[in-house]
Amino acid sequence: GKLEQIKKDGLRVCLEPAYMPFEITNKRGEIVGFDPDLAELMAQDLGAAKLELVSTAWDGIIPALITNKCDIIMSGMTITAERAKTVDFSEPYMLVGQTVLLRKELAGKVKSYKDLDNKKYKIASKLGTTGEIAAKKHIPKAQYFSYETEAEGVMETVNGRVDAFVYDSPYNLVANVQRGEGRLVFLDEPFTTEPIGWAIAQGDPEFLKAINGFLVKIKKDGAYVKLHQKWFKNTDWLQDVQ
Amino acid sequence: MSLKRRSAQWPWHGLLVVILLGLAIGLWMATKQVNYEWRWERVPQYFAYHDEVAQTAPFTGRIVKVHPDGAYSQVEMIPDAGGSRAIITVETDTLRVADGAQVTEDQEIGVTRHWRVGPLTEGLWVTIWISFASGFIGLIIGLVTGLCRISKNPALRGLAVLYIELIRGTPLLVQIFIFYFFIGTVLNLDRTVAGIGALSLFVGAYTAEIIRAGIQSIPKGQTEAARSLGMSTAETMIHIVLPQAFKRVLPPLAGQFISLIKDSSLVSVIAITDLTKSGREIITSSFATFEIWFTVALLYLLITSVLSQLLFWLERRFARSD
Amino acid sequence: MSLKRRSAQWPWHGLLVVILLGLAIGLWMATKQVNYEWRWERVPQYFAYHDEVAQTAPFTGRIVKVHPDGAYSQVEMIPDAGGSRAIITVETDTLRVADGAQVTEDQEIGVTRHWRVGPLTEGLWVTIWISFASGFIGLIIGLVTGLCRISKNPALRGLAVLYIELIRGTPLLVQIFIFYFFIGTVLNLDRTVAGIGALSLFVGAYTAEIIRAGIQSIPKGQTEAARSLGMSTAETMIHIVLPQAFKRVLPPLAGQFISLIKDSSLVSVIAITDLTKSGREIITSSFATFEIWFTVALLYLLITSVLSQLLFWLERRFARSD
Amino acid sequence: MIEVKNLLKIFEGRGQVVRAVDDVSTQVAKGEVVVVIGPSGSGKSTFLRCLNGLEEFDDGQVIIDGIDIASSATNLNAVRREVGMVFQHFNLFPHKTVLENVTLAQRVVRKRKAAEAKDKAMALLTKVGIAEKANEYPSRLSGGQQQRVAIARALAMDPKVMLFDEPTSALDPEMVGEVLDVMKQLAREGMTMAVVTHEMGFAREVAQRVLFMDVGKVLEDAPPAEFFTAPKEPRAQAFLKQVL
Amino acid sequence: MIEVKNLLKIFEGRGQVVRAVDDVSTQVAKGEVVVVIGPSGSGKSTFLRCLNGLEEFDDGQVIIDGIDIASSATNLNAVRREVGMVFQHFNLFPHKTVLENVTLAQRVVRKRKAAEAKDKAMALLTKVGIAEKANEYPSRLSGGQQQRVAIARALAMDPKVMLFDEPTSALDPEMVGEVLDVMKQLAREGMTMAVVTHEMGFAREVAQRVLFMDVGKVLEDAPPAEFFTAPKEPRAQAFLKQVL
Ligand SMILES: Nc1ncnc2c1ncn2[C@@H]1O[C@H](COP(=O)(O)OP(=O)(O)OP(=O)(O)O)[C@@H](O)[C@H]1O
Ligand SMILES: Nc1ncnc2c1ncn2[C@@H]1O[C@H](COP(=O)(O)OP(=O)(O)OP(=O)(O)O)[C@@H](O)[C@H]1O
Ligand SMILES: [Mg+2]
Ligand SMILES: [Mg+2]
Repeated sequence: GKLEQIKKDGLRVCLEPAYMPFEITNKRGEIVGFDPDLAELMAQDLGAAKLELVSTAWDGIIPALITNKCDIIMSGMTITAERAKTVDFSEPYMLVGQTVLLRKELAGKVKSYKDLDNKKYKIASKLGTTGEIAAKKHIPKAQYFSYETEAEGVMETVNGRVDAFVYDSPYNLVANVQRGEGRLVFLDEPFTTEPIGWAIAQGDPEFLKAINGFLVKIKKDGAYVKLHQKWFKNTDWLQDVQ
Repeated sequence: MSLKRRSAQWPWHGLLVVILLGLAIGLWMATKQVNYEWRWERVPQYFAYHDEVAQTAPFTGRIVKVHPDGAYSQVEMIPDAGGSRAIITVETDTLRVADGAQVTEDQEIGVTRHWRVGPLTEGLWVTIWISFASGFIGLIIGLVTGLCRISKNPALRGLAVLYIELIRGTPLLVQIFIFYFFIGTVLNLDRTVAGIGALSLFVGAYTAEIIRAGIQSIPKGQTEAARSLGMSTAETMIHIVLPQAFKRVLPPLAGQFISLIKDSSLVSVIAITDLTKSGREIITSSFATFEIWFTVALLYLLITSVLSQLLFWLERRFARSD
Repeated sequence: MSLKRRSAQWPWHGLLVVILLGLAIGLWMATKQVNYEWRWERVPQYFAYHDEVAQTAPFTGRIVKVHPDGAYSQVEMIPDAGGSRAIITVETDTLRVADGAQVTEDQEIGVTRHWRVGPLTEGLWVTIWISFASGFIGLIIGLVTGLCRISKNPALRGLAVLYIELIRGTPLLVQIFIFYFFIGTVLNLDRTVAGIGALSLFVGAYTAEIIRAGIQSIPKGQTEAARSLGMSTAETMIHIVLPQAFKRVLPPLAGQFISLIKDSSLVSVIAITDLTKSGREIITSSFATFEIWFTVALLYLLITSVLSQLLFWLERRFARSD
Repeated sequence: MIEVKNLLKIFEGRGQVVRAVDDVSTQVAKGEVVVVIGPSGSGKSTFLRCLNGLEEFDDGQVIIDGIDIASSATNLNAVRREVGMVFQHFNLFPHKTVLENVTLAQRVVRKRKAAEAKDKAMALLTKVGIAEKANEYPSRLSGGQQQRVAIARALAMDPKVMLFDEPTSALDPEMVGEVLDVMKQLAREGMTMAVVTHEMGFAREVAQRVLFMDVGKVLEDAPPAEFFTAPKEPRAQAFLKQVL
Repeated sequence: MIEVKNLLKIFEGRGQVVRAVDDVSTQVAKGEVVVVIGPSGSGKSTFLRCLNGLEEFDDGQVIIDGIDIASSATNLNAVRREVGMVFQHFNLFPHKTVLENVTLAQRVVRKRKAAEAKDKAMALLTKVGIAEKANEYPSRLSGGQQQRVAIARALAMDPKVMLFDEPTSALDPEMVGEVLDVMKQLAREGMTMAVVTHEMGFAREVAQRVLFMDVGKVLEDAPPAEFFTAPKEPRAQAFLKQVL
């Protein structure tokens, strides 16, 4: 089974390092973040020979899992029913919500995501993310544009060519600090709750059980809290990244 | 052996068929081996789907009569507040009211169904029209630049060389990026305009080189004959050189245009939803990765083969004077 | 006027310089207008950075003596448990121990600093080597396919045409995708191998057409002269046609190769981090969007201009026999 | 009609300098036929091309019908339409039919009406004996036929002078005659002509003067009777021995 | 040496069928020089090209030195090296020096050692009077020089028969002589030759027989003295009137 193979050959984790602070490349080109740290722990827990972080473009991440190019996706992936038809998800290891970064001229005029639900507004998110799904679902009347990376969406909002950028709160927090001060308004109240989970190929209950067990274990022994502190409550890691 | 023997060709054609069959079977086996559940039935809906539009009562009132009329029914209503009657058409099998029923404003009476184009069709359309628009503008840019490139004026020549080298030396992705986020922001360009602009500039540089080569491939004797008849440089270009060059540049231009169709997918970086991007959007929601990619590839193949056919036809037309 | 007058060229060159300056100023103004904070100082570290490696005690023991030696210091240690001494070299300004100090195993004694290549340099390297590898293999594929394309055997010709049309008609992205996830899975290929394979197949189809055109551009008289001397078809190809064709296909081949360098960025979809991908990764972490894109464009421009120079030099060498 | 004074044309390239036309002075009177002969590379073509400004020359003067083509005030295109030129390789426009070849410049340069140009063209094609091919493309014609079309094309501009650069040397032997016949007829009609040719028979029969060129210089300038029987220059003697 | 029986060669294309060589039978004895003349398009080149298998023919037999080249057992490459061919446009290999042009086939086809091939090449280049250009590229040579190299290249294979297809018609008149001189010398040395040419002087002086072709058929086959003074066929008479 998969577990034996991981013990023998190591754990291969697919992720796209473009999702702060879940996974990101640092100055040296190494992949760091919440997920890589969890992957490290998981590899130890599963007794893997080694850990390999495979940086995969988002387009290729599901095929890579299906065709056994990696054992697990740990890339801040939101659990949706549609996706669950193709892959098996672990129990959610985190909940995030969508928030809005607003062009500063709209400060006061738009107080919540609901005010954006109007034909005259242009909103943006990243291609293929739950930000996109949420934007289309909860703000259906606004004109929607999807960008390849978050950075472009944020930049467009700063330049005032779209009115709002809809994305996960952890990312928007950092983006607002980095690019937004004085140019953006951060509506930090999440308007959705999305479970984030790890994905594995279908049909391996044993492996699924093992990773769920791992999740329970780290939540109990405090390792999870420690990492959560490091990546979500602190910004020390930004030094290493920029 | 020098005697011509009409050796039978069909064994070779047979072999070709066998090889192709072998490849097809190999591919099919491969799909079996990959642990993937094929759901082709999901694909058609992305081309066109049956949309249901709810038909609601325009006012609070009473149903006077339902006139069934085959698949559709006309529902005749009269407002409680008085005024003129209204007729609402719905599909008979979705009818939710009967004669004499009392309905309130916005109450659903039934639905009508319409065919809507799906995202793949829309993406295909965007790809085609963006490619054609930028192909056309790029042709003009290329023509002008190509002429500048061989002009005797060093300023024109220098600018043309610089433009061509700059464009050919950098990735299109970066060009679209800079064009939109930079020049586009300054000039306040719409994203479609910026996308077409960047693609035109890109394809223009390649076209310029093709046109330059085409012009230079026309024998010098042609220009000399025209000049010796008293034609000016411009007249010589228009009447003698360009028409002949056109025939020669047609195949490389067509190749370039086919490339453009595929390269145009990079405009997705500035949030234009072309064929590739709609494919990707569908994949991220449905995860029907391989089905969609195969479909997208087939659609591209379709456009490019239609173009190849067109080129073939054009070339045959032009061969008249050979 | 038909008398040759060496009209002064420098006013035109002057004009060219003025226009370029104007463009540069325009661009600079544009950057001002875009609401963007430039942080160029962040870029160099992505090429190379100074890495600190902590030097730790190999065992629990005592520092016998620190020998300062300019920027570095040699720390001499003796183990408590007995055994031979050890010498550890650290940077003097980071020295954390003094003569006679007691240290435990793995305690940090100081650091050494090394220059490391950063992600941009690594990406550049991946781009270059993947392009060269697949360019080379593609050339071989193209040569074989090009020869099949003009062969008299219908099976070979049919296969060649099919391969060329299929590859040229579909987007490279889809090809890489299918090659890696399908064929790669079945044959259990490494991702680099699959990436190079897909790129080779891609560029091979274009190369085949270039080589076919090159061979067909060699006058028939050359083949006839060689055949009438008693050379076989193969000998004629090798000694007469291909060497002459090579000279003619060099420019389009170089153009194709330059395209390949840029197209190779699509391998990022199968988890190969090339120049474009590293650029994008850096952008997501550093937010230095424009700085990085400009740098990446410049790097591509650098590779392609070096190649153009090389082509120019090669062409001059081959012009010897004209 | 044509006056050439101290014409100098230098080609530079690949590190070598060729004085293709080296201080040539001569003149061609109205109605005169001058034949230029000389070994390959002696500058005959270059000399002829200087006469209608197809080559920019480095020094000297060329005066056509009173107009100095070296002067910066001269509109070269206007001069060129007065000077017809026929090339060794015909240079017909392959994308146009025979008729279009002959009418195109009339309409573009002389601004003639379509009907007028066509009438003129058909008259000339009849004259050179090729009217029945008017709607063919040049590629369907034999070399001799193509060259006759080229002559008709040049004549259609009503030139005052005709220049011929080896008009028969790319032709099969049986076709040489038909082209020479057309040229002889032109000469009889009083056309001013400068002809570069290797056809000594033509020179003897038609030319008023023969110019012998070598390494860019005109070495002899004599009536054909004199030139062919008693050339003065040793180089001309050697050349005639080779060719005859 | 060469025997041709009922040779038939048909070209099909663009909807028209051309019988380029139409039931030709003839033979060339060892040491004989045969000149083929005829109007353009009469099938002279095609006939010559059938002799060394450069064209696949549709019917008939060509027997070279006892070997039937139409037989499927024949190795055409082996036959071809016994039959030298010289083309109208020289077809030298532009990427090789003159010396390499002459040595290449010796080494590739005859498998000679470099030194041997070079000695042979230099001897032949000396014979055709062009040894001093051995290390030049063909593009630097005049037409006459190129054609002489082409002859040396063919001779280097020690052919038993030499075929010439209008070897002088792409040359400037002054260069015709030098090429014809080489060919005359070859004939004197006893080489079997079939020559398509428009040089009637050469035919008169060297040929044992003249073949006159028209529309693919050999209409006359006579010694030159007879052919030039009293051609029997009206078409031959008309042709000679045009050309002489
Ligand atoms: N465009 C050119 N560039 C450089 N040199 C040239 C050019 N055209 C001609 N020449 C040189 O000028 C000289 C005269 O050439 P020209 O063509 O006028 O001779 P020609 O007498 O017409 O010879 P031919 O009988 O071969 O046509 C030659 O040495 C030739 O190499
Ligand atoms: N490859 C070909 N395809 C079709 N027709 C051809 C081909 N080669 C020659 N022909 C035709 O065959 C006939 C004989 O041609 P060939 O070249 O043998 O004549 P020729 O006597 O050598 O003429 P020339 O004196 O012009 O060289 C011509 O009508 C020609 O159009
Ligand atoms: Mg000339
Ligand atoms: Mg011939």
